[in-house]
Amino acid sequence: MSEKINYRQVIARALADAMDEDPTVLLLGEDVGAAGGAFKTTAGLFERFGPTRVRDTPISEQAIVGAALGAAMTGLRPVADIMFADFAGVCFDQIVNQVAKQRYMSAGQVTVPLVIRMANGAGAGFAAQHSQATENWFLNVPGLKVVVPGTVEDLYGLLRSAVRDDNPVIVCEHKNLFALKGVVPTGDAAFVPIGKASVVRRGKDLTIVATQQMRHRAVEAAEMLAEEGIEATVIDPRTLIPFDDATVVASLSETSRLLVVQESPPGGSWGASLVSRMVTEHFEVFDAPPALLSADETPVPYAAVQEAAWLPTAERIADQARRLVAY
Amino acid sequence: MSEKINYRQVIARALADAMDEDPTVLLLGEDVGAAGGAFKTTAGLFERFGPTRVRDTPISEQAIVGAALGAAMTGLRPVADIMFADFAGVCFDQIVNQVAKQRYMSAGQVTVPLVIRMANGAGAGFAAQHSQATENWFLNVPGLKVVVPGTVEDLYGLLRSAVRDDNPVIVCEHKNLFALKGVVPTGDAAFVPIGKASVVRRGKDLTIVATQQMRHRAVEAAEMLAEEGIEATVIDPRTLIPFDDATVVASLSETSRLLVVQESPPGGSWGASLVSRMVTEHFEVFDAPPALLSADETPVPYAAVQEAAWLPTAERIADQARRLVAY
Amino acid sequence: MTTNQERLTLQQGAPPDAEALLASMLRIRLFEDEIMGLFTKQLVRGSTHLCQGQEAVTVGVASSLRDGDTVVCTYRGHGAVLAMGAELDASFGEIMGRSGGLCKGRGGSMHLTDVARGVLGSNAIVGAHLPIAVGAALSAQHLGTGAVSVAFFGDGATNIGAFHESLNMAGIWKLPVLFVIENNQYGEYSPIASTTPIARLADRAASYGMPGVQVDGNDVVAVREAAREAVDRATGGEGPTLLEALTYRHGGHSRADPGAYRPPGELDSWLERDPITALERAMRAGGGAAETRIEQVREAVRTDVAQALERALSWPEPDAEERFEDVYA
Amino acid sequence: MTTNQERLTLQQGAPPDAEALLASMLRIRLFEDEIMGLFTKQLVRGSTHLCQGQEAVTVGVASSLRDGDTVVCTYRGHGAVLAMGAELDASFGEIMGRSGGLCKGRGGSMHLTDVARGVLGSNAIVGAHLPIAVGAALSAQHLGTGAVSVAFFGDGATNIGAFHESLNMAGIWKLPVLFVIENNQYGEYSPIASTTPIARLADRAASYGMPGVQVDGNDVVAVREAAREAVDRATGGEGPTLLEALTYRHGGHSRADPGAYRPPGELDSWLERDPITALERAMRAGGGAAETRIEQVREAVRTDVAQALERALSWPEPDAEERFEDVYA
Ligand SMILES: Cc1ncc(C[n+]2csc(CCOP(=O)(O)OP(=O)(O)O)c2C)c(N)n1
Ligand SMILES: Cc1ncc(C[n+]2csc(CCOP(=O)(O)OP(=O)(O)O)c2C)c(N)n1
Ligand SMILES: [Mg+2]
Ligand SMILES: [Mg+2]
Repeated sequence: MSEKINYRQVIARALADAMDEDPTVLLLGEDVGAAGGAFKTTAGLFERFGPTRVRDTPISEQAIVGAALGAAMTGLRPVADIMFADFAGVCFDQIVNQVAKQRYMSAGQVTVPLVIRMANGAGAGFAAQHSQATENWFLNVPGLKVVVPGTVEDLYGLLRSAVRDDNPVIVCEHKNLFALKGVVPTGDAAFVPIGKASVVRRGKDLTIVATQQMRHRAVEAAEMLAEEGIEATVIDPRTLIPFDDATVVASLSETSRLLVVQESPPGGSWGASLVSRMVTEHFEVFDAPPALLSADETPVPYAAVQEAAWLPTAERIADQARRLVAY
Repeated sequence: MSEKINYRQVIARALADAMDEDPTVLLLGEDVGAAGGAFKTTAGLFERFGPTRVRDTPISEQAIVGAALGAAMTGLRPVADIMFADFAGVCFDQIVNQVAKQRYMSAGQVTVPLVIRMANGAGAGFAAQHSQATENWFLNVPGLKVVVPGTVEDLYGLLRSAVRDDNPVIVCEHKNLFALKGVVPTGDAAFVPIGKASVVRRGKDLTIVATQQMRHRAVEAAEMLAEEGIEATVIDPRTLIPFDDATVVASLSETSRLLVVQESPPGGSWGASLVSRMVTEHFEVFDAPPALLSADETPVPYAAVQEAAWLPTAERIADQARRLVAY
Repeated sequence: MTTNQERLTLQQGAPPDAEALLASMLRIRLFEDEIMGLFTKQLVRGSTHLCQGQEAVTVGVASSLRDGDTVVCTYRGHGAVLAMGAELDASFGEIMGRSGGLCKGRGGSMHLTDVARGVLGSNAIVGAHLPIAVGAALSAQHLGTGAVSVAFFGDGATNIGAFHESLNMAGIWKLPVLFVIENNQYGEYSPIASTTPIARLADRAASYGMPGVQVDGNDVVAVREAAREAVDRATGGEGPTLLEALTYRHGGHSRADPGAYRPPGELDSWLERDPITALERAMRAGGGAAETRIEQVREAVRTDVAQALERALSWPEPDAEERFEDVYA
Repeated sequence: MTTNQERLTLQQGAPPDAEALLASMLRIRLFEDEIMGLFTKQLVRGSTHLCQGQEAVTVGVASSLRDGDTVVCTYRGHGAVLAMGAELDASFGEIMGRSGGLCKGRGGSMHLTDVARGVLGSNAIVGAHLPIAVGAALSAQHLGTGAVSVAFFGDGATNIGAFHESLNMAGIWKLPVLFVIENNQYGEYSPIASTTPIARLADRAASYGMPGVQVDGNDVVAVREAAREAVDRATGGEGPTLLEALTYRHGGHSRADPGAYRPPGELDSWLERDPITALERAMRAGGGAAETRIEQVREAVRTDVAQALERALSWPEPDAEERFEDVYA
């Protein structure tokens, strides 16, 4: 399959391939079936796998996640879809107190091979309750894995790995990347290991770490910088839990300058957590203060100019990088 | 009132004083009334203020927080009690998507003078679902204030300030400090401003930042260190949002060594967020790598030896401090 | 359980204030038609959820309310907000993210709020505003204002936890709340029967010790009558009511959803029961130069909507720096 | 709605397996009595929630289940776990945080889990295990195992959102679930009537298109009969049942709660209806040297419990380093 496919369509492909591979894989969520998903990310699966493997649910996220958990504990590999990631709020107990802890509390008596899909992120005008980078809500909760694919290839590969994983994996699909195109390799080459970062671009002057939408803006910024003779390494961690620190450290040992870019406020974020780990464990590598470029400390505003300003832009990333290199 | 009172009893006193001061203050939560609270923290209020101002609710945290929000938007100053802080999971949407955002989304048309009380923290053998440092769950959500009083005086003073505040304030009452004793000053002197740290102890060699249970262990550690001639400053931020960075920076400019101690895993924590802000904004002050001493990256285990080992101890704080000073 | 047998409906003829009701419903209809156009012109960001066909529910309920009563509604709330009297231009402006919008452009289509008119907010999380409505009623009861709190929500919302907790709390405290189900037969794309094991949603009231009333949601008079009874119960200290209004959305769930999942003929049969046509039919049956009166109302509303849109389009975007305002008081 | 009029009860006499039922209930009673003692001796950390007086509910339901059926319960779940056959020593051990505990001491009193016996877990978040039970039933239906999924929960839990969402989902998908309300009349300290506007909780089943059955929860035979009907419905593809068992907890909510909030005489009247005494009375009425058989059972259980506790007390605490295990598979 070497034809191009977009970030939206590749989800259905990955799920179809996973369902072909394993009859215990089952999808559930609001309108994932007959309608093909609120974002059309499950289009065609209902027709192909039928109503028992692709289940339309009531508007009941606690029951969706909890039922998926119970099913995962008893022989199935459910993939639960909670649509907009912000809806993790209504089923937060199920995710952090139930899904994340059942195995630990039972001392390993139960296994939870569960995938929870959610569309995260800002930039598309969905306003304060439909635009959050909720991947940051799960960082303080051991027992979960969290992946944040930023390309078509990574989305396919990580979603396949997530379904095969015997642990709960939260898959954040960035709603502002649905039109992004790519080509998925065939066979096992298509699997992307959970917990492995990808070095998108190599440069000796500084290390920029960013995910999803920000990863693409970071690359844009790196290209602007290149024209000025500043060579940036761009790393996309792809997974937030467990985080691939090694790849970042390896790069820092060359560049000794770190710029983390994220589309959420700084408090309690993965970016702040990364900066903290790097300076507490690798202080010596730094020739300049690490930088964390975040979104504003406000809810996501609706107006176009305001949401645009709320998110870090390629220009601001480049500016921050220049200051860092000039330090 | 100069007689001693404990951390548990001072809550009812603060609430009673607030209710005397303002007739629009009303309490609601499970068993806060006739029973005087699951932790007996509202003992006597039902008898004194009656069932309409001290309301026993059904087991419905979404309705408790949401009703408190709606009441706050329409003329009351509700104090909602959700008992164990872990139950914030079942009403997380109400807290992060509703309470935190109503004012912003309406461009200031509504004001939310609301207090949400919860008993956080580990160490008392309540296991994985009743012991979390949930203050870390709210850090990435602008619109909330979060206070974490560690003494009787701070609990009284911050709770009074929280009730007077026109914003939503989450008050975390550490369930392992209930027996702690103290004396509450009278009058306005008793009010503790939200957003102001307290310097518990002054020393020139390093700065230890810790809250609640860990603050007391930090002081213990500081005393051990003093006997070895190491003088530590101990800062209790008391408020996590907004955080009093200035007090920490002022101390660092003398000590240039930072040790943050917390009783949660490091990912997405207030400690990691603080370390990140300090190094990105005040890199020059550091003569040694900042250190973050956290709890283990696991759910809270039940067995005594395991929970004890899970939490940072005074000994481990002192060891970490020694390494830092020796750096 | 109360039924609406004996209750006044359009069958008994158009009410004295028919023209006001007609104007209010038309105002919503034409407003939503314009929003659809603005969305396709990409002047509306994200998503938008329209309510053409459901106007009699919000207008009927709103016409039963008094000053001081409050309303919370959903992302499909333009109708409720306008029915409460929100300005057309400020509503257009908000949905287009303009400085003159109800929320200065910060909220958008799903978050129209107009506290001055009793609209505490429009919520984009299904069911999340029901507890807020309970809280507004708690204030009314505690402060003795006599105000009633209304929550509009959809059929699908009756399956989410917040619905259950809210009705139970309002029931046990006998709070003055009207829980109004705008049963338009579908969630996003799922027919309610595919997600809910009972047909009559009003019956869920029995779990909370409150009356459950089902009413023709396309009959503005029937809705108002049922709402008045509920308001009387609420103000009389008898507590909340669950009011199920049977209606239909003429358009899709959101954005450009063509509603292909709807069985052939279904839309047509509901178009025949269009709430606006129904009221006009009753007015005509009443004679009295109805035709001219109707045309005058239509003309006036058309002009208002057109001029309001023009004003809103002339407004600038808000200042980007304003995004930092109102996070805290 | 089904009622339990015609259903077999202890009135018709003790069942053939009376001794087994008696042993199972006594096992729970004596176990809980010991836990109370261990708690006051500070050998149990945090809190513990006992179920003396409620034994007929869990034993009655468990006795209607087959291999492969699964159970989830609450922090007040010692009875359910023991009724499913968990070892006494491993249960004691877990509650004391010993290495030999069901969960190696990592879970504690509120999280007893014994998957080998069908106990998927005990939950400390009210209502949170109901969706999990729905999921276990989904597996059973999807994989065609014929297994039934049981969720035990309290009266107060019927007011939380997860209850509503779980019953609705199980209802629409006709999943093989038994939702068993252990109605012991109180939440923590609040009488159910103070938090719930209806008296008969089983009636809430009507909102989900499933039968709601109320049964004497202190009559082990009546409970088993009602459970069997529900199991038959579930395995017959007819879907879930809401079973409300009326019972009472002899002790307080947790720890050292003296239960002072209970009206005088209430406890006594329930003690007269003690489920264990009730079964023994029926056995005696049946004659056949009942007295000796009862004494033999009592003696055997006493010995089992005493020896199990002794073993558990002899177990070491787990290794502190084990706390890092089982976070991930
Ligand atoms: C908690 C939550 N879950 C899911 C959604 C996505 N969603 C938006 S509208 C909708 C359908 C709601 O149906 P209904 O309650 O009948 O209201 P209607 O849109 O028909 O007016 C859904 C599922 C949401 N906004 N919030
Ligand atoms: C979500 C949640 N809210 C509150 C609590 C605290 N709590 C523990 S037991 C209990 C009472 C439960 O009453 P009921 O459901 O009747 O069960 P019972 O304890 O009587 O068996 C409460 C409120 C909790 N554990 N979880
Ligand atoms: Mg609908
Ligand atoms: Mg109970």
